[in-house]
Amino acid sequence: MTTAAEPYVLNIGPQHPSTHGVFRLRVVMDGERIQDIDMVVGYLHRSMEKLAEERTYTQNIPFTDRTDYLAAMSNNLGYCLAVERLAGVEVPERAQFLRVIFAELQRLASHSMANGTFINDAGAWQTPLMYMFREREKILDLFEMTCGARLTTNYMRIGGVSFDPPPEFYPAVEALIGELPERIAEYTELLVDNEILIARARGVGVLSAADAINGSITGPMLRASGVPWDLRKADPYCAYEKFDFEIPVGQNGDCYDRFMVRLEEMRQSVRIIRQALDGLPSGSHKTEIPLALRPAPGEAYARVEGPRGELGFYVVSDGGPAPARFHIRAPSLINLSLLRQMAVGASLPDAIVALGSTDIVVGEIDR
Amino acid sequence: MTSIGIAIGFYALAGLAIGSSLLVFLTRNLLHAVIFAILAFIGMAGLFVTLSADFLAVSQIMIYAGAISVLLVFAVMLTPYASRDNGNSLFAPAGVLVGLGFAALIGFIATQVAWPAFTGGDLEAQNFTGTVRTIGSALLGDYALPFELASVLLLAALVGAIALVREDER
Amino acid sequence: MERGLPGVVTASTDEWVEVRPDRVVDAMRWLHDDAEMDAATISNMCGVDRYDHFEVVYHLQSLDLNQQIVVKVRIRNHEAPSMQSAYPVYSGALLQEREVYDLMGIRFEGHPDMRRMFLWEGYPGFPLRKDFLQIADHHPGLPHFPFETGEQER
Amino acid sequence: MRAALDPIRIRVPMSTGGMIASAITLVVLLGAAAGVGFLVLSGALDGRWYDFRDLGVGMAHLTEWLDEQNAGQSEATRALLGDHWMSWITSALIGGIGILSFVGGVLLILIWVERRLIARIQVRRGPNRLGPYGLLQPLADAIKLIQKEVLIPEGADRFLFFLPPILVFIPGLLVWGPVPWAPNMAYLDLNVGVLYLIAISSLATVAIFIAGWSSNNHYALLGAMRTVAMMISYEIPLGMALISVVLLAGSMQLSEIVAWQAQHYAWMAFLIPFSLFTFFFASTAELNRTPNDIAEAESEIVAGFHTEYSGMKFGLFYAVELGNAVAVAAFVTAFFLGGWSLFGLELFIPGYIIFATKVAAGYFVLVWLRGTLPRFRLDQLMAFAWKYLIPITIAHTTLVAAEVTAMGALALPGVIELGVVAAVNLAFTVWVMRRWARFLGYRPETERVMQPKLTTQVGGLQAAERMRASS
Repeated sequence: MTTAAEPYVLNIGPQHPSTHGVFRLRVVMDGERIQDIDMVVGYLHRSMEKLAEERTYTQNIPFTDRTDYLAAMSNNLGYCLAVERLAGVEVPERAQFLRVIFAELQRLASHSMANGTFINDAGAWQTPLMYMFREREKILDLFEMTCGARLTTNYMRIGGVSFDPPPEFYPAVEALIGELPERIAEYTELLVDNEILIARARGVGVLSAADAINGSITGPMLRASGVPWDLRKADPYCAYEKFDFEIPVGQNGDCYDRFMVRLEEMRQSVRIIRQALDGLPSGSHKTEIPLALRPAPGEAYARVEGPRGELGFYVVSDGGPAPARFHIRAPSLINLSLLRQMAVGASLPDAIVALGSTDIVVGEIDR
Repeated sequence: MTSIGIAIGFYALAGLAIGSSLLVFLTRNLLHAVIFAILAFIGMAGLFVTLSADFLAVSQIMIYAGAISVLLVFAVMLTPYASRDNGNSLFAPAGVLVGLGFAALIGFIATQVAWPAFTGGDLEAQNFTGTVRTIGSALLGDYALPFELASVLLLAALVGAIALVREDER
Repeated sequence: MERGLPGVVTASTDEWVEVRPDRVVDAMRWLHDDAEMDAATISNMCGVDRYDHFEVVYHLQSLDLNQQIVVKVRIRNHEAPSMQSAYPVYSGALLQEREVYDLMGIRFEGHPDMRRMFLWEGYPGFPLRKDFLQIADHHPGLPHFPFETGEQER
Repeated sequence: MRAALDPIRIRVPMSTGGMIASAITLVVLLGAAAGVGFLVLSGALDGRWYDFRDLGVGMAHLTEWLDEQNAGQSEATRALLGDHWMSWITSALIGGIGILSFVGGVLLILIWVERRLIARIQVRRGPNRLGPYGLLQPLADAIKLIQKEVLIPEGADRFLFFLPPILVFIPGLLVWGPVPWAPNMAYLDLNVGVLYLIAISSLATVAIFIAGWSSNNHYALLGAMRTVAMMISYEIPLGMALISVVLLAGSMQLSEIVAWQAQHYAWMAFLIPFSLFTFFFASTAELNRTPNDIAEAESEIVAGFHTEYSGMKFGLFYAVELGNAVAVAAFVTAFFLGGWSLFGLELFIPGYIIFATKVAAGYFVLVWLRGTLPRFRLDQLMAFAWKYLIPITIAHTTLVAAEVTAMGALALPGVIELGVVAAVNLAFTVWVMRRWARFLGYRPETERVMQPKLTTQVGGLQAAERMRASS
């Protein structure tokens, strides 16, 4: 004799503490076990790809801020790289280094946020999140110091960056990267050996290397699955080939590995920033480009290793002042391709932890 | 010390117990019935308090109002394909008959058994510190065998229930 | 570049190959399995409206060989475009193809879950098409720079 | 620059006036302490009505006086109402009002304390705008909650939806009855106090279940199911932990348990640390507090059983939860931390102040846990309760019973036998705790290396397999 419970539909979101935005999961559940999961997105869809077709290339940079609002610098950078590739613009070396510094600072900020919210989803009542906010806050202060904005920075320009950092920027960033290793050690102490976290995250949401590759998973999730793939090494842009850093690779592909990979990447980012600051060349921070930039008809795909994965920009020009097609390869969205594989058969808390470990940003999913 | 307070308490609690028992089968909603059943249990516990049977009163609350009521709620929730109300049932006449039979039986016992009263004299003079010690020594002394038999019976029921609901491993 | 599978390639340059829309799965599978190509993952896919036809661009990536393969599919039918889905080969195409369908209106045959994604079922039109919302004498795109005429382009 | 980036570290130095005021306060406090010490040592306080070390003494004087008044009443009145009705009603009223005002006041303060403490743990400031140090914040919250509309969701069972906030509040107050504040200061000093506590705390289960069920909300139902599962599971280890206490103290009366600890100068926490752990852990499960707050796991099921409650109904749930947390701290104090006793200091310091201090310490631990730990999963907690905690507590209870029997048989001097008991139980606890992680499925010896490996070579599947093979 068995007692069969009837499955029911649970709507997680659009307003839910752990969907990190307006994002909805329709979950068919049998008790606490998930039978089917379907995501409903589009609550934040602003049709940026269409809007971009009516703006000049430079006017489009602010749009890229507002896709992934936790990693605006990386988005700026990817877009500018695409347009530079399309129009054949050379970027001075100082600008390359500055771009690296800010992209890595952004990665630090974004990974802090990702790890903090992940642990929050695992149930720690906001404490790790607040700790990681503390560091993120300082990084945002640095952004504000340099370009006046904290979140939607709009800092990179086609051909360079918009401003040279002010003189007080350098001691501040020195102080920050001086104390960051200490801070990361603090997180390690607080979280890494926490048996509750291990019990919650190990073996949860496992993706094998083959599945992750086939499912177009990129970024820390792919690396956590054991694939040593990092665009900063594989397809170096800016000046990444000049820096010495390593790719952290997880072993089980579970949520815990994703957390650990992000933590290790923060350490590596500190290393890169240190090297970039030491080797920062003098010179111009920007190539002057014609305001009326009309690239020749053609197409360009440029990608950067964003905090969430491969952040690609596909820009097609028809010779006009605005891109004929502007497509963003959004890692947040594509990393969710295998959500069903991670969640079905798991229990609800596991699915929430798996979702938290994919580190989605709804602005980027919906664009 | 049969003061008026005890009398008031007895009638209030008896009224509570009887009234909620009536509501248990008068109300149409099964979960409402469970709530009233809990109230009846609490009334019974109160009656035990008026008899200075503190251990029994507390056990009544712990086991009936705390545990059995959850069991009832689960039974209501887990019964598939049953509407959650006290609908018409084929067994209503039979139920009435059985209920009346039980009432008659309990009435018979209550009136016919010569209840032995405690005749030991003043309790406080004998350093009587509550019913716990008395019941405990009775259960593990004179009545150890029935006590153990009851627990074995419950254990058998538990194992049987698990065996029934266990899914096939193959 | 595509000699292993005759009759599929319709055009090619150094940078990209173009395959027939009804043979996409074959082409993808060949690219995925061939040891020299080793296109392990779809890194990006995107639809482009070229006014008279659609182009779907796949950026395939080989991780072990670290090379990028660009596959284009040209769909001549502008009214009801459809092509084969790459989902049987790449599970990563699941959401990307849904996105292209939602915004560009290209149906992918063989996709398990072809629904609108960002917009709701029944939304009129596909926003990223160039003929979406054709207003009198307004043409899609930015014809000239704002300062070239001295007025704000609307 | 660093200070500007790090506002939380700014310290304002104390002003001269503040220093003088603190010095004066210190001197006054020291003088008062010396005066009290003199009074106590001279024996001028013992048992007098103004013996404020134990409000129960004054209360006894009052009831005595009232009984005298009662005896002076007419025969008819006494026949109708009894000999002690005045003292009974008066003591019931005073005690009830005392407990109510303590619980109410403590709730208002502890909301603030919890928020400030958590804020401190989280490098924030916490409420600091309303009133001095933000002390009026809970009051403002309460006013806001009272003003809010109480929504009843569509399809909810209105009668059952209305009941639970009241039903959980009643046991939330009743548990405060047997708390022994001082040697003679307990409102409801039942001789089945321990059982009473378990019975009362089990009453809330049904109320919570009804709350979740009647809301007509899946989150609420999930939360209710989780709560019921947890409460039923963890009541058993909780009861077992208390049985050890009862066995050692030889009484179920809370005041006697505390008196036993005071008399032997041995807190139960030293004698049976494992029971302390079990009681505390099971209590966090019953209280829905971290790490066992799965019943209202915010990131999973929003707010659990009270998702649909708004306004003051939510306020009642919230208040009961806080009140129960304080009550658990109080019972940890009474059962394990020696209650009002503090190794002789209770002669000088009022017992209820010692008690309240210990309660505050216990509550601080609860807040600390909440600010630090992530949350378990439901199946992990259930498996932990049924597979590990219950068998181990049964074994532990048997061990304690054997010790008590041996103590009774051997009749060694108290210090020696209690010392041996403490050592044996401590060894047991340490042995269990060292294997704790294994119960949760974490095996350090077979775990693969947790740190991610570092490489500079990029690659795909083949590289991944190479890396796996190299480990």
